[in-house]
Amino acid sequence: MKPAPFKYVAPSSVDETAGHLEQHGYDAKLLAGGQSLIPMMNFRLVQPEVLVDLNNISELSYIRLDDDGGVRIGAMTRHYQVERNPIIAEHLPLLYETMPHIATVQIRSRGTFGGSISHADPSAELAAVSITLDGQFKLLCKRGERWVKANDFFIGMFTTVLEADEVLVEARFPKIPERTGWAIHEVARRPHDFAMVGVTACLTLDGRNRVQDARLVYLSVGEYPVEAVQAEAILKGQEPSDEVFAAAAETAATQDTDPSSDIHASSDFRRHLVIVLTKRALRTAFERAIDNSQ
Amino acid sequence: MTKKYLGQPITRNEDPRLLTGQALFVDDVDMPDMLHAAFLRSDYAHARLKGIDISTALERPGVVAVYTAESMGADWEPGPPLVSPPPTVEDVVFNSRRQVPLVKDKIRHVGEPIAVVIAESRYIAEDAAEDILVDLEPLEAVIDLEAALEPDSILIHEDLESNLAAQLVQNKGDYQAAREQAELVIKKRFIIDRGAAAAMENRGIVADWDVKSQQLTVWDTTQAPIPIRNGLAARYGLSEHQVRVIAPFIGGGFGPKMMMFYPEELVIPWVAMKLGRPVKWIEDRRENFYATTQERVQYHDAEIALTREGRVLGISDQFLHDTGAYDPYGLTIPLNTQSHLLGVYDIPNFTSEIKVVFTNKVLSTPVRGAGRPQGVYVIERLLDMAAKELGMDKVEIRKLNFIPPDAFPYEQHYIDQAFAPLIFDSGNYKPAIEKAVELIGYEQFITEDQPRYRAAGRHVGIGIVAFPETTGVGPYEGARITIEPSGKVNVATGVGTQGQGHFTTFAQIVADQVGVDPRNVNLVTGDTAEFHWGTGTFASRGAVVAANAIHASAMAVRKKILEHASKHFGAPQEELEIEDGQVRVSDLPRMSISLGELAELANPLRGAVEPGTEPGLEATAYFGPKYGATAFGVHSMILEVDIETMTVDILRYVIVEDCGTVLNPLILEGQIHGGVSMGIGNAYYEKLVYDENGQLLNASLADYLIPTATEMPHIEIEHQETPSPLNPLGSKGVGEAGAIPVPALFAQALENALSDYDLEISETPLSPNQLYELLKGRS
Amino acid sequence: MKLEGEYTFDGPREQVWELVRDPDVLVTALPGAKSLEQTGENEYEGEMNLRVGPVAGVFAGRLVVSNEQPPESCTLAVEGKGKQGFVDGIGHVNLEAVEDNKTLMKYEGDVQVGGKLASVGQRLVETASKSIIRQGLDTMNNALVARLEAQQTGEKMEFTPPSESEFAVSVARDMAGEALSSKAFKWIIGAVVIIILIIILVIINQNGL
Amino acid sequence: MNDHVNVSILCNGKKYERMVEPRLLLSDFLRHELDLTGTHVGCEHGVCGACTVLLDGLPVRSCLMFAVQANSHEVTTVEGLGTPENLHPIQEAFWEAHGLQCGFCTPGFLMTLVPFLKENPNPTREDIRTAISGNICRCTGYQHIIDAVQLAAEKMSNP
Repeated sequence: MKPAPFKYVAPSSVDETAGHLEQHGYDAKLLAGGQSLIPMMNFRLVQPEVLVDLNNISELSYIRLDDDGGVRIGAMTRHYQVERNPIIAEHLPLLYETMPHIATVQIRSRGTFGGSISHADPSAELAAVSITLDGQFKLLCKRGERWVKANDFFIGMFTTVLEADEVLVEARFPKIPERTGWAIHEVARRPHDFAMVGVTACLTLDGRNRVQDARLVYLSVGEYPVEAVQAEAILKGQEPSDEVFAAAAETAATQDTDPSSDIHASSDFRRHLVIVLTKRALRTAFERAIDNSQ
Repeated sequence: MTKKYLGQPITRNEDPRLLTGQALFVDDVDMPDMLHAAFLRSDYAHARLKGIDISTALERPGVVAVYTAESMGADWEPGPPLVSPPPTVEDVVFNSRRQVPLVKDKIRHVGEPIAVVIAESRYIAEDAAEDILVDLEPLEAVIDLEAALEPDSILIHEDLESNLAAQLVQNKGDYQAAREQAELVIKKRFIIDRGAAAAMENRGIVADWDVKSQQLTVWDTTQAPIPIRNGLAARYGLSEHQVRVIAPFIGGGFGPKMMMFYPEELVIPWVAMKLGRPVKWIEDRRENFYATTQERVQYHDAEIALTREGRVLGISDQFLHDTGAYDPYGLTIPLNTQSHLLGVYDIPNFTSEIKVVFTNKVLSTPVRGAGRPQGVYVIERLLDMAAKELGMDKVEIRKLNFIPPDAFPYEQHYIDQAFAPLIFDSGNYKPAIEKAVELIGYEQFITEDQPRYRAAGRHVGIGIVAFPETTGVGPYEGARITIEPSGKVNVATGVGTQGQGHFTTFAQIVADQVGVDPRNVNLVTGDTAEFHWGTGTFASRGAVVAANAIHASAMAVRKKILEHASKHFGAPQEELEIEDGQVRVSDLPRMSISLGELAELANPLRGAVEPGTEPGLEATAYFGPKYGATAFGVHSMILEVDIETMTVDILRYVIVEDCGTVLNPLILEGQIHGGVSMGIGNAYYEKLVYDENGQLLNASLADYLIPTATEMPHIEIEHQETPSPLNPLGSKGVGEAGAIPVPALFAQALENALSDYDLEISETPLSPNQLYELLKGRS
Repeated sequence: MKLEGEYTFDGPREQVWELVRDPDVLVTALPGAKSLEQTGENEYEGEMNLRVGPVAGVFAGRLVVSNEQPPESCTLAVEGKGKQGFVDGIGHVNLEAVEDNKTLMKYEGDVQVGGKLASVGQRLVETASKSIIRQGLDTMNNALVARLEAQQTGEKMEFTPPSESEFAVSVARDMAGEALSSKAFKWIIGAVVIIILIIILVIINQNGL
Repeated sequence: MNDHVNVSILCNGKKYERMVEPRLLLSDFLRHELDLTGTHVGCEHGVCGACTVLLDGLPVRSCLMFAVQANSHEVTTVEGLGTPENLHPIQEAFWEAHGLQCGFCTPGFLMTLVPFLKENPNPTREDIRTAISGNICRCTGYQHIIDAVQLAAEKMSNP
């Protein structure tokens, strides 16, 4: 299990990186934290011609709070940094609560925010959370830069709107509305494994404690993080109750998601878990929303 | 005999080296000019090999050689059979088909080695392995055990009439008669699936052929260095003294490292001799899933016959055993299963048929437990089902059927895996189960806790099972003990060590006999240049066979010490005492001599040594038990199931263990903990998934789920000591004990937790998905 | 592994089957196809340099088309072989005219994946297959639409194919172009099967990055 | 493709410089280039944790990094912890609590625990279970390891 040979470049700036990508296109592969890429290379499943190592680009590692209460995370910010960051703890509690769910401590030492997003694994927590929190990603290349909503970013398994010459440089999350509660619930064979099913939820209440806005985004039930739009519709405007939550859960499992089977969980079992976890997540989110309304 | 150190929780002599990264493992061996090997392995489970094109691979810079079966010429030969058919049983079918060094004509399992690349680095060797083109004709794979025996099944070994590898029937009493008198008969099918040993260290071999001295030196991650040495010598026409096999520190064995010979064990030394350069091959984790042996697949059709009172009259069990593509281990595993099918119970009538089946899967050889967990699973599950039918308590039905203490040695009247009559040497089961019942609070759980949990909507259940472990089988082990002029004590023995603490327990035994601190006892194991008689570390025999050999030679050295000292002081032996490395005449403190000085006196440079005496303070002795020592234990657990997510949490785990004399409680408990963790894997996490084409679908530690600290409960252990009458130390093996009862226990506790759903579990390992399927539509 | 599903094309059945005829298109319709030759009446062999996500590999592919019943159905047998493993697949494709000029495609297949692909890529095999098939068919449908409109307006229509998946991109590119053919159509289904195994390569149960 | 690159790292306080292939894994670099064989390789896909080392003080899997990425960084391996004569408190605790059997996974556990105990001077058994869940041990069932970590915590809080 040794990787095949490759040409190695380690640019020290984003601009230099864009240059390499422009030159090599699909022959080049970006190396961020490498915690998913390097295992694939060790298995020789991935054999890039050129490896562009982003780890020397210090300008991409930061967590900033904007005046409007939004939060920016540099693409090369590592999981352990997000996990321990007070800005995240205060302003993006859902993300803060999510971090320990990601793999193991050794992986979190190296893995990066941008790397996980760009890899677009349907089981990755950060991809789902980014949609739940209305995130946007800044993509950059020699041709210029563009912002893409997390919701539009993922288009297939391991497939995103990133063009061959583009690199994701920053994620931005808007301020979370008042009276909002959140939750992440997962079921994995072992806590640090990929979840068989996971859900990240946000619930925003109006003045009369009715659901003003709801977000339900799932892991491991589709080609990419799946937002349960129809289930959200059922929740909106409703007075939160176990009945409403159950109805939403049912819809999420039958209308919004189409999970596949693997050796750990059948499609049927996954649908079941979607129902279970949706109810649990909505309850947690609701309680927190109430607390945050005090 | 004084027992100053034996039985004490002494910390291990070997640890400081292991803790600081200074212990030598095979992959740490580095030699000038060393080459590296990578094997090309089959992607197909069953195929005809029609051609191999190695030309491109040979052109790659850094590649030294590429070998195929053809290149090996006359040296190409299947591995030797490890076990012959049992001579004492009639009508035995036994078709011995052994693994080959490199595939010549037919591929029989995924991962079977087709060619080996030798290069300047492992990286280059792997590059070149990808250059090799293989032309093969895929054949339908034989996976299911029953389908494999259908008359129209495609044959894995075409010279045979069927895929039947072996068949054997054993009887005790008259089961049919018992069945006719029985008031209750329950028939069930049980399915046990595959698991891997998955030692943290993968296998590895470094071989070096020294042309000048004509010496072959092999570092091998084996549990059996001496047989490997003798086998290599025989295979390659060398004298046994031209071959030195070293099993240094081994990163876990658990059985598969006992297998002989792995293809790589035949090929790498051959290549080293051919090229006259040292060659290293280190198995990687993916290879470990295809190239290292596995175990446990059996289908059982079992029947239990009882009286209304719950007395078991007889057991019948026809079972299929999956040996994989070859059967070097013959009937060892299924015979072990048969030996445990009657558990710790006095069951007069028994009939059992074994059918060993070839399949297009990785070879099956003993993995920690070695057939025992399957046998225990069947008998304990049958008892649970019977208890349910009869409305009996699970503890009561077991107590009622235990072999009584006065019945030992208890003859089972059929043979064990060593082809010797199966005899349980000693045991005392009732106090063990009563202790366990008390420790876990069985009564209180049933009467108070469980109803309370139920009321709170929680699904919490309890389980309790008993099991025997046949251990410490022959043939023999030996040891040589030398007291050096420095006063240091040197011990050499043949068994390899894979973490069982031999460096320490063996030192404790010697320390007591020759009156030194265990820290001053230096043990050399697993180096055939140091000691070359013995078989290996397997079947939980180290603490029985090797330990008693060490004890015997320690006694012999003690005798020499006393003889020399008594001559030296002119005092009778009875008046001498050995302590702290000194021999003293009691009550005369001034009359004292150190063992070192005595050793020098015993090996004079001038003068005469009396006829009939041997020089030095050294002795070699051997020990071979009459038959195995049978350990036993009772495990009990309380677990909680989340019936929505199917996650299971083990709240308590209690063990009452009896493995005879305890040599070192610290090490003993460590052995049990490790066994239980593998057992928990076999119950709910670890399952090798083969698809219908013989593809292994989870050949990585990401998909093959070994329990980590978050899955393991805290284990409470209580010891009971029923010494074995068969050896002076009274010890019994324990290496595999922990793993044996867990799947049966887990199933019982799960059924108990979900009693409102009236589940019946007859399969292991389970998974959340399977549990979901079982629960679906029940309420 | 069993694969089955339905897909609705926004065009009449004849047009869809039309979309499917000339073997030469394959070289361009398949991502990085290096060579492709017709080795028998309904038999094609080619070498493809496939890339999906981070994964790339050279795969020798063979496709056999049988029971062809224009414009309704055919059977496709595909073999792909590369360093990382192999895949053998057989698939049945059925086209059915449905209301407002649309065409319902039903496909079902059985795919056998072997080697590294099978052993370490298990976690998301099925999802990967679905993903690839959907992307491939979406792309074709976009192409179909573009083409239909091109026929009406006489000028070529632009459409944005999914990015990154070079498969989708290049297929789309060629579909939008003039040379559209039935074999291309079949090859895409065939390619889907081959690409499944490429995609599988991507998948290893590892978190982070 | 195979142009060698310069790797100069500070390992266990000692400076090393080597020219290596970019594809050389850090684990192989430490073991075979620097002959620091205490770091063990168990899976090479980032699951078993045996190859855990400290990179600038953080626990990382040395099989999931290329040696070149450690260039001008600081690496600590088990050899940098203590010697048989002078064990690190965590090593002492593992010895006393019998926290190892075959010892193959042990260096990975030790290197994971060094930073953990810095951050968590007196962890609960549950904390410890989570902290070591990225390290697989096949021998001990983890119980004596957890005992050892608690013992180490005591040793380190009142040395």
